[in-house]
Amino acid sequence: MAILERPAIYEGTRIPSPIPTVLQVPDELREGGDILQVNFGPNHPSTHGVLRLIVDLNGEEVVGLEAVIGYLHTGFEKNMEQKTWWKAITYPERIDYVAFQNNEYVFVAAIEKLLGLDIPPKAVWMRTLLNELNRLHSHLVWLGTSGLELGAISMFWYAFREREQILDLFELVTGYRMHTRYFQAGGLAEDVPRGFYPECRKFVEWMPKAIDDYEALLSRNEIWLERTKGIGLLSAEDAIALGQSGPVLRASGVDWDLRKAEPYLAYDQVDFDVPVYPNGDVYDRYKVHIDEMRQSVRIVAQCLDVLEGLEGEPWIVDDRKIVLPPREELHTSMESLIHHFKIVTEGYRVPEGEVYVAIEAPRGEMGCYVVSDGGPRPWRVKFRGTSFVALEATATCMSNALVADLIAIVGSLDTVMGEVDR
Amino acid sequence: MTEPWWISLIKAFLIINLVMLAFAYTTLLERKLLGRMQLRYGPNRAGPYGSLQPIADLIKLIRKESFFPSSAIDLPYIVAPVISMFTALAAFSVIPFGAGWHLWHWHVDGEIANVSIALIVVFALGSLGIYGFIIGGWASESKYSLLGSMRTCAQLVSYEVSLALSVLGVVLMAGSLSLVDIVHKQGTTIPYAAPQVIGLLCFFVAGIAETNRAPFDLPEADTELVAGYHTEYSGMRWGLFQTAEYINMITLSALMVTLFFAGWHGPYAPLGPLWFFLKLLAVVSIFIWLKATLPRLRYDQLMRFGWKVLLPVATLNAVVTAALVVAF
Amino acid sequence: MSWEHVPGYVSEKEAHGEQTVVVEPGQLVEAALHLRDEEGFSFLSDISATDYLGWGQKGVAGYIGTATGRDLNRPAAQGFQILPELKPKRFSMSYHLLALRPGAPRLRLQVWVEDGEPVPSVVEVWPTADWHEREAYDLMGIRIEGHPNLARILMDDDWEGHPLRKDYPIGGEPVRFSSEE
Amino acid sequence: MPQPLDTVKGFGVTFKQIFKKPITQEYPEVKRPVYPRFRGRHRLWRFENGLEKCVGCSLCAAACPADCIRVVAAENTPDNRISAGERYARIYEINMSRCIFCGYCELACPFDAITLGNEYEISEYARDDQIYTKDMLLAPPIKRTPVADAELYDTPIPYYKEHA
Repeated sequence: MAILERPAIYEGTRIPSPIPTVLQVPDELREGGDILQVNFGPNHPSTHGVLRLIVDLNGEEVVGLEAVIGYLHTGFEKNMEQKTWWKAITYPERIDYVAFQNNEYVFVAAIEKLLGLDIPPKAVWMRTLLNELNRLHSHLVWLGTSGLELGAISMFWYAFREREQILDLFELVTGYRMHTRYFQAGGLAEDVPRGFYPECRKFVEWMPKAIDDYEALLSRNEIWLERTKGIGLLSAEDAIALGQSGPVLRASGVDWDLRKAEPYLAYDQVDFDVPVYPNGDVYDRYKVHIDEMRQSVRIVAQCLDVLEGLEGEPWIVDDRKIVLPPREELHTSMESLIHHFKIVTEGYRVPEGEVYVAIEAPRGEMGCYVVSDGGPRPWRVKFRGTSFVALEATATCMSNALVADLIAIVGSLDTVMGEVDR
Repeated sequence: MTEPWWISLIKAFLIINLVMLAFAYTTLLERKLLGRMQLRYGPNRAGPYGSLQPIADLIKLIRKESFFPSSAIDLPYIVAPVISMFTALAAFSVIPFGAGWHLWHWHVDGEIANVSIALIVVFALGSLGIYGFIIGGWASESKYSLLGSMRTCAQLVSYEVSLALSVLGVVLMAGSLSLVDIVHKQGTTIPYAAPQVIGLLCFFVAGIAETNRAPFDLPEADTELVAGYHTEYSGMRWGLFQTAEYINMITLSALMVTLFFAGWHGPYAPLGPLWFFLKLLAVVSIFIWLKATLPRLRYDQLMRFGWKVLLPVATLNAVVTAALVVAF
Repeated sequence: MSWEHVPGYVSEKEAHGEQTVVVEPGQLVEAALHLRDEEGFSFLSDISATDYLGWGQKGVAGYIGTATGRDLNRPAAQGFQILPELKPKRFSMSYHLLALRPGAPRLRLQVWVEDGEPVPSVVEVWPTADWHEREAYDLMGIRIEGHPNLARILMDDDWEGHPLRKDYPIGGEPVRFSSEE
Repeated sequence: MPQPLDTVKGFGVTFKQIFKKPITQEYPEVKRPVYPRFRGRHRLWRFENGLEKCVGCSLCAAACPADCIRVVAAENTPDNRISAGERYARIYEINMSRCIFCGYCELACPFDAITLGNEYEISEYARDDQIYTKDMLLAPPIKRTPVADAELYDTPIPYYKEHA
């Protein structure tokens, strides 16, 4: 890890004390009586769902801030304890509904780590590809909504144009546009259809042009620069202390990407760069997102090259204890039918133990802590919600911010409330 | 050669309705054009190509409940949209849209009222209309509305100055405050857009701010203040605010056409109002194009820009023009 | 690598390529400071509280027969059952640490507590622990001591009980089907 | 340093879109073909001789993560033969408002009796209308959705799709 040299603008950012997540109004201001307390959310156009920000305003300036979460708490972790491992795979996708494939992967990877499974290369490369497509999808949603929040309304539509194409690709391969359940313990649920590769190639060729358009619209736009440069500063030290990860950390000048640091899937076999920017402001977070999109396209192209040579290879391990038997065997083999019944009704068993698996999801380190008692159900599943941690930084980023910056900053932290509240 | 009062009355009635119609179809134009710029069709369900959409919107707004917050201050809350609407409509009365015609033995002017201080009338009515926005936001007793109304107040007052200063050059060159004279003068020389290009830019920027259009739509910044001063309004009361805003935009565009683009003058003189209309359409489209492209400014940047950039430039433009006019 | 020099050291374990160090709850902050300053674990990924009530008591059904034969040495593959190893206390708090250096070493710092036993707060060590600890308190009922703002975070302020505990009733909405019996 | 020219570039981006065909689809008139793997409304299948494929084993209900399937089985009798097996599903219901369309039921079904079709227009005005009974599931769907080339975009691995 290398921390880029930080520019001088960092003077003044510090984590509030004693509560790191709450910006408290200074007493002398509070006594002045000019503080207007405004409730941003839980229903507000730009709080990414149901985030509630209690904001103390001194005129237009934000002097106090507390983020209140929990409005979307659905108890995924408790629910998953009641389901078999197999059925529980459908849950993590719905936690961060913008990065569904990454979330699904992190849970499946935890199961596989406990089981000690090695998955076939086709599944490895396909998972890499889909994870990167999903990163593109997530960044596009981020870009579109952030543009919308800062008033660049057309950005939203352009970003969603490409997002649609990605969702179409997901529909093609997995059968569903968002919550795909395509990754199963041991590999993929189904083989990759023949028509996927040319469709995906088309997208890979189109996407860089679209990114050029986004950059033409925003990157050098004077108003966009005014709105984002020097806003929401977060120094490298503060970002690490606050547990920030992903684009937020990289925009603060920390060269840290789990895909490089502890490579999983096929990330050690593909060629890509990690964009790092030193300033830690909203503009740098925007640049990191844009550059990561370009890198993702590169990775997808490389995955396609490999996958096209893997035609006809198995896509899931041949382990009858964990994987459903091939369908044609159900009609011929009694053993297979029994396995089928056992896996569906009781589920497979996962050895006792606890693991923590972390991957680089679009928003940063997505962790999954799983405890198994050796039974067919998880004993405990805990997700490290990246957005949950990202929101902790709002109070630190918010020094010297105006109301309009508040929107830009919360947007730039890229939070998905489903993941925050879980 | 003055026209009888009843012709003015008929004309006023016609123009009010025309302006309302123009407003209705400006909303449609905006939605269509924005739609095409954003890769979608825009409204296309009501009538052929969505041409009846404004009518449908009107019916919807009238039928909708006009919500009245219990904490709102009754009279100002109800009167505010009316004030805005009235001033917006009244300002259009001095805009000339044609050269004037002879019908039978009566003379018909190309504007409703030929006032010798027309420009001042427009600005005065515009300033008055701001009260509607301010009072409306304040009387809603909502924090978002209050913030929006504060922003309106500061923004419109600041940009009003630059707006007035930016047209000084034109006034000096024409030597008159009457819009009719200014247009006539441009017919004999060239449109003032050429010599007054800086004035035009200042006028345009200040005009965007004055009419709360993107990228200066801070008073109603929907992603920050929800909808600013009209957060608590609904139904036709909200509709009146919306009408006022759009008519302000049309008036401003009309003023721009009049002051800088030679008003109704065009290649074939009898088609005067048509040229006027086409120029108006072009200016309004540019307003919409801006909205599709630019992000929103921040409040302090807006104020800084207004006082530190726009005002000095507009002043300088006026001074230089004055010097040149005196010199030659 | 041995972790015996960590203050409050109780035991250590390596499984699935992950290292776990168990420390005394009373010396958690010292251990955390040591790990952060001396060992470079400057990044706290996650804090997970787990309730082990009823651990190893549930009857488990066996899984029979395979097409490819059975591997008795793999618990997942059947045939033989082992009851899980018993845990020292009811709750575990796992602090997943990460050092931002090549190789990305990770460490699980763990403390074990009974119901009501306090766990000192590590907010002073890693500010990011703020919400994680509030979540552990809210959903698991772990008493965090010295936290500056220990309030519920995901549930309502007046919520009763701690929903992720194993003894918390599950409840749920019955699924609607037609009235046909 | 302000660079007004770069700002102007953005206007070109928005302007050139006017001449492109909009990408939105005018939905009720135009229905985009779904890919063959798309998981939509469920269907129960019969054999060609009219007997139902479902034997009421409840495996789909067991596999459902959302618990939205209810199966009540009954015995076939010689004068009332409904399915090809020993038993049949006397009641087979799916609560569509709970279904998450994960497709586990079709993976679980050993007889290829239930599959997820391609129809996605399954909204109703009342929640009770979302409870699909066996008759509704057995009948072919009323609203058809066009499907893209199955040869290209699907693999015949799910056996039932070849034989459906």
